[in-house]
Amino acid sequence: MAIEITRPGKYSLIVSTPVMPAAGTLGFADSYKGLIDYDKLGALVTNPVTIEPWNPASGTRAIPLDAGILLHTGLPNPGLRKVIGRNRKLWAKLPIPVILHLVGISVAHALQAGSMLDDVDEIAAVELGLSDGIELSDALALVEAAAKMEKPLLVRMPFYECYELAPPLAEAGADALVLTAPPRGTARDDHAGRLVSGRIYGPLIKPLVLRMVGRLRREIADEIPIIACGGIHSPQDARDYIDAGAVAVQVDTATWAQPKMLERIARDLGGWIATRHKDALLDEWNPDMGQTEAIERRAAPPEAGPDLRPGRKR
Amino acid sequence: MAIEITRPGKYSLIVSTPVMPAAGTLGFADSYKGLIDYDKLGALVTNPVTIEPWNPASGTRAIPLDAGILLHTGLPNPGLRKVIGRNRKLWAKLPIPVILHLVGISVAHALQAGSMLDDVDEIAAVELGLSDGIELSDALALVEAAAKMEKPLLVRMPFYECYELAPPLAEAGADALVLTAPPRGTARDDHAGRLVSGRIYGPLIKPLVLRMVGRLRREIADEIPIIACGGIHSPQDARDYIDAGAVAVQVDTATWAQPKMLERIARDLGGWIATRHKDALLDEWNPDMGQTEAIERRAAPPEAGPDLRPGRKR
Amino acid sequence: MKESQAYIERITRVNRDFQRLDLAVDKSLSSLRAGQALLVRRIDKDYEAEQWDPYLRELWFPVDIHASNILVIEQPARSHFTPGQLLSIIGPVGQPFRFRQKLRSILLIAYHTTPAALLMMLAPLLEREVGITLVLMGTARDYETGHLPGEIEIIQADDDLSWSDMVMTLGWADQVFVAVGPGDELEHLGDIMRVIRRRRNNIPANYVFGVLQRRLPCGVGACHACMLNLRGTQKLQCVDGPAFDLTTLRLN
Amino acid sequence: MKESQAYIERITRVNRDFQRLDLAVDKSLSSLRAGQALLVRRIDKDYEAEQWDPYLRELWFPVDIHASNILVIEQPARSHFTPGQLLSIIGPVGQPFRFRQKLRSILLIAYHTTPAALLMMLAPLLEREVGITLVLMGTARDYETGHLPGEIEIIQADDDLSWSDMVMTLGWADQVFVAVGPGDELEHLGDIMRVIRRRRNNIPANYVFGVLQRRLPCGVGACHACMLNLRGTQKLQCVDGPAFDLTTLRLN
Ligand SMILES: Cc1cc2nc3c(=O)[nH]c(=O)nc-3n(C[C@H](O)[C@H](O)[C@H](O)COP(=O)(O)OP(=O)(O)OC[C@H]3O[C@@H](n4cnc5c(N)ncnc54)[C@H](O)[C@@H]3O)c2cc1C
Ligand SMILES: Cc1cc2nc3c(=O)[nH]c(=O)nc-3n(C[C@H](O)[C@H](O)[C@H](O)COP(=O)(O)OP(=O)(O)OC[C@H]3O[C@@H](n4cnc5c(N)ncnc54)[C@H](O)[C@@H]3O)c2cc1C
Ligand SMILES: Cc1cc2nc3c(=O)[nH]c(=O)nc-3n(C[C@H](O)[C@H](O)[C@H](O)COP(=O)(O)O)c2cc1C
Ligand SMILES: Cc1cc2nc3c(=O)[nH]c(=O)nc-3n(C[C@H](O)[C@H](O)[C@H](O)COP(=O)(O)O)c2cc1C
Ligand code: FES
Ligand code: FES
Repeated sequence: MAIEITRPGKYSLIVSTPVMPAAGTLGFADSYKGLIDYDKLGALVTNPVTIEPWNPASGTRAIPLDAGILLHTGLPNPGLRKVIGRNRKLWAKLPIPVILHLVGISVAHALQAGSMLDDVDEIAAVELGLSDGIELSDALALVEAAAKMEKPLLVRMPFYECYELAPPLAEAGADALVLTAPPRGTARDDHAGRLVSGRIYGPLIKPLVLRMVGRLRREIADEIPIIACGGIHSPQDARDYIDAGAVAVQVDTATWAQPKMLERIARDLGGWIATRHKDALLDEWNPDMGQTEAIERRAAPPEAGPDLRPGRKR
Repeated sequence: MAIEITRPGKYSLIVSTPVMPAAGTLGFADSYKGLIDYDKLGALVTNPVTIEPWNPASGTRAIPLDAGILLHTGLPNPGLRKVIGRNRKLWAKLPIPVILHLVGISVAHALQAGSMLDDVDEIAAVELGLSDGIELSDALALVEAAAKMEKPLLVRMPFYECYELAPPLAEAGADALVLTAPPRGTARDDHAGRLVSGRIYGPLIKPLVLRMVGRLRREIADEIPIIACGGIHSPQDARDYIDAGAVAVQVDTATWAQPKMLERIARDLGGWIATRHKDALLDEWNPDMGQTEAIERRAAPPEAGPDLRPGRKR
Repeated sequence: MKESQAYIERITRVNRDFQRLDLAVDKSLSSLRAGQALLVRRIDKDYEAEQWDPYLRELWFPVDIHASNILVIEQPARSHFTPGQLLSIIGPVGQPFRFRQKLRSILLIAYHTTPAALLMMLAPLLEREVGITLVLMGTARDYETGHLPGEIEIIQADDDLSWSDMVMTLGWADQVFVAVGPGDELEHLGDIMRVIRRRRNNIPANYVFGVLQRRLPCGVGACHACMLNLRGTQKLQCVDGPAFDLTTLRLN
Repeated sequence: MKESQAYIERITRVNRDFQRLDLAVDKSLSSLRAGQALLVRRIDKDYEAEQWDPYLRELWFPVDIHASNILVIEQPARSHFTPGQLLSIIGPVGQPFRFRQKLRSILLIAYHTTPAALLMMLAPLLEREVGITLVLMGTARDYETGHLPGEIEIIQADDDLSWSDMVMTLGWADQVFVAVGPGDELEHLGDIMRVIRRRRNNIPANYVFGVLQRRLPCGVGACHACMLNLRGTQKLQCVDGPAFDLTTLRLN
């Protein structure tokens, strides 16, 4: 399977499976070695990176919610130069393309990062993260600056501004839109008694973003592929996004609870079918449980199954 | 306890408990008779009403989600005149003020509804629901038209536009803002296999709206009370909103799963403490279970408890 | 309408696919009759540990009643229940089925749903010596019937929703009750009405009833999510249902 | 690091408040040592029925190991477990505690948390004839210790986090391990460092360790939610922890 998940053109990204992790969930390189078969994923999206090093947030970082989690990390990272230096060799060894998530801070920052990244062949594409509450003019300038890079550019949309920003940004040089970053929220840390702000993850995010994908797919020119991200916790969640017009999906925090779920979704959408032997023990068939060797066979997507063609060919 | 939950002035609404149902959850009058003690609530907010009758939506109305529900009813109602005619006597008998939820459709509609409602003494206040995606200019015109009514006017904000619309609307004649209506989303009806659009309810909505309440309470002039609504499922959820600056709360779909939860939250924030006898059977103390006579005593709010004064006095 | 507690007193496996739960219920439910249902939520002893997944109450149609306070519930065998388990119940939901006074023969149809919603009437009708025919259609044809009373005639419908002596069965029946599952339920009732209309050209009022099993968010007439369009009016499944005369229900 | 299945083989109540679970685990966990933990998720046989509430894996520090594949877990008595229950495990998480080679006496402190994270070392250290003192502070003072080995000296700290022969205890100890609960854990470690500093004026490196029990979203070094600021560097609780030298950890 070969799926072009960015706008066709000079720089374009082709993956073998339309499934990848969301930025911030799988680390910078191979943290999930031994837990996930990277070979089955379409790409690795790295944790967010900035040019200068960022420190971790102070105080509570994670608050469990009913069927979800609030997370506020402060996006700690040692800065772009060190991220490249420390991970370059690992990236070269990974069997899949690497998409670097670049925090969208300013035009100057984006230009500087772009010129550094142009020299890094191990990075196949860049995903630009726009901050919450960003103005349209700032977003346009950022995307235009980042698009000067000699790599395909994915743009990850902020949640609340998605309906408003996605249509104009689709025209502004992005090669694909990622819908969306997780919404910000506030919850009480029961241990410390304080209210804490952060991003909200969980299955209930999916119906919100699924509607965005469906509506915006109808509004935005077909040349711009949409990559869906938000609340994917099962193969069916991923298929729903593909049905709504996404060309690929990003799985976020579900991976932490069930690392094999990411691989399982990738197998499902990638056309591998994990067959259960009639009398197999749980361990022997369920890719989520222990040392599993699921039976793999390349198969055409089932008749009524997802349409795996890139969005623009619809 | 007497809490003024609207801006002080010519028309103002005072409730004895800062807890009420959200529009659409408790029906037009006394559907929950026998299940909820209306006396314990601060007010009844009716189901949404329009001047013309509206028909129910066709197809699936409710889809269960992980820790939540998608609902699309089409807001069926027999039209304002019939709603008043059929419920007037019931409203008069209710021990609490009635807030009629008026669907915000157009300036003409709002003016017409206003002149009809001015004659209905059984209605203590009106809550105007703004539609999703509404433009600021339309919202301002609607609120100004509805504010001509001789009753206090609450305005219920759409979810995605809340950050943008709440500050200007606070200046435009509203006596209180309700944050927010549930967000729209899309989910698959497993029985029918189709994607269905509707509103999303569940505990994970709360951290999203709690942040809105906290941020907007800091941004909006203190004279406009904020009433919080979204994902309240426990007394602690309600207290968090009060801590974040809300003067009162609306409980939505939690009531359907646990009717007594609404009353329990009202008892908690209203200063009643349901004391558990040491050896009481479950039935004897837990207001959520069966025929309970919880011991009531008027008490000052606990020391570290919620500050129940209206927002503007902070 | 009230909320009460119940607990599971006994669990009996009735066949490969189904188990039956004996539910010890509040006295307020002892007058429950065929057609009426319960809205059920599993609860913990430690109330504070309440979870919100699943979120909606389940709609359970009892299949029998014993000793005035034991309601019998049929559930898939794969659902996990334990004796002593506590349940919170809102009910009785809806109106009892209205049977003709002079009822000699009744036709029951389960289409894409188990016949559970139709089983509570069996014992009282058999006592009145009413002849009962149960037709299983669509996925209902997989339903094993060995545990049902032997007096009932059971028929598996064909793929086209007909069966061999269909005209006769329809002619003999004084009333027909058609249970459909949630999801496309109105389309399914429409299918059946078309099939019946082809066999019987004028269908009287109060002859064929659709029994609906939509998910009920509130169950008390508040949310209006279960509202149905009838000819010239609107009704709520939870308050006025679950049975509606199919000659008055708008099926599209 | 890998994901494996385990099941609960036996449940024993050890006192009013706690039970212990014998967990039959994968061979890959048989080399787990004191300091290392498991990230645990309860799973169903029917994988498809998976629920997402609770969402995060629980962090379990085993308190003992038997027969190479039985890990013993201490849990509140009110948590509901059943023998035979299946668990999904990610682990071992973190690094073993590093003890001095010539360890004669060790001081363990549990502050606003149960001492579970410190108990796995008891058996091996007692075998090495190390003297062990356990100080319970804050809410940890409610912890009942009857089931712990009799050789251990147990002290209840006062409200000001001191105890009667504190200076002596601190002087005798070759190493100190302080377990704190999640929520304000750095503040709590700061409190304890202040109390210790008042008793002992220069604190050597590798003498007093904080044992952190923050919630770990991923547990494998990917999410960076558990990152700590150390002097001049940053470390992850899940990869480098749970124990950090308190003279290097930034405590504000
Ligand atoms: C120079 C600098 C250094 C920082 N250093 C750190 C650090 O070391 N660690 C750390 O954790 N964080 C750091 N931050 C980030 C800052 O702490 C974050 O803003 C933090 O998350 C605040 O959280 P909050 O919930 O109060 O507000 P936020 O979640 O940040 O919300 C503020 C955002 O909401 C936006 N907003 C406005 N209108 C809307 C709308 N209509 N819809 C949605 N959103 C809207 C605002 O524009 C703004 O971007 C830094 C920020 C800056 C600028
Ligand atoms: C005259 C009329 C009659 C109708 N009759 C019926 C009926 O009988 N039954 C029924 O169920 N419904 C009825 N509707 C309502 C209509 O079906 C609803 O719009 C329906 O919910 C469509 O759902 P949707 O998810 O496709 O789009 P919707 O959920 O309706 O979404 C459309 C909305 O999204 C808004 N939007 C735009 N930008 C943004 C943004 N930045 N953020 C968030 N939202 C944005 C649009 O402005 C629009 O209001 C009627 C509507 C009209 C105007
Ligand atoms: C050292 C540091 C500097 C930061 N500078 C910025 C900044 O300039 N602009 C900005 O929008 N956010 C900045 N952030 C914050 C991140 O944008 C913010 O924490 C992130 O969007 C929230 O993710 P989280 O919820 O996981 O913490 C900074 C964070 C750190 C740690
Ligand atoms: C007969 C009828 C007419 C309607 N007319 C309008 C309308 O004029 N404008 C509008 O925004 N929505 C209209 N609606 C739809 C409601 O606004 C919409 O269904 C509601 O906002 C969604 O709530 P729900 O998700 O519970 O269905 C109409 C609905 C019905 C049933
Ligand atoms: S289920 Fe709410 S009105 Fe019928
Ligand atoms: S828990 Fe994710 S990095 Fe440590």
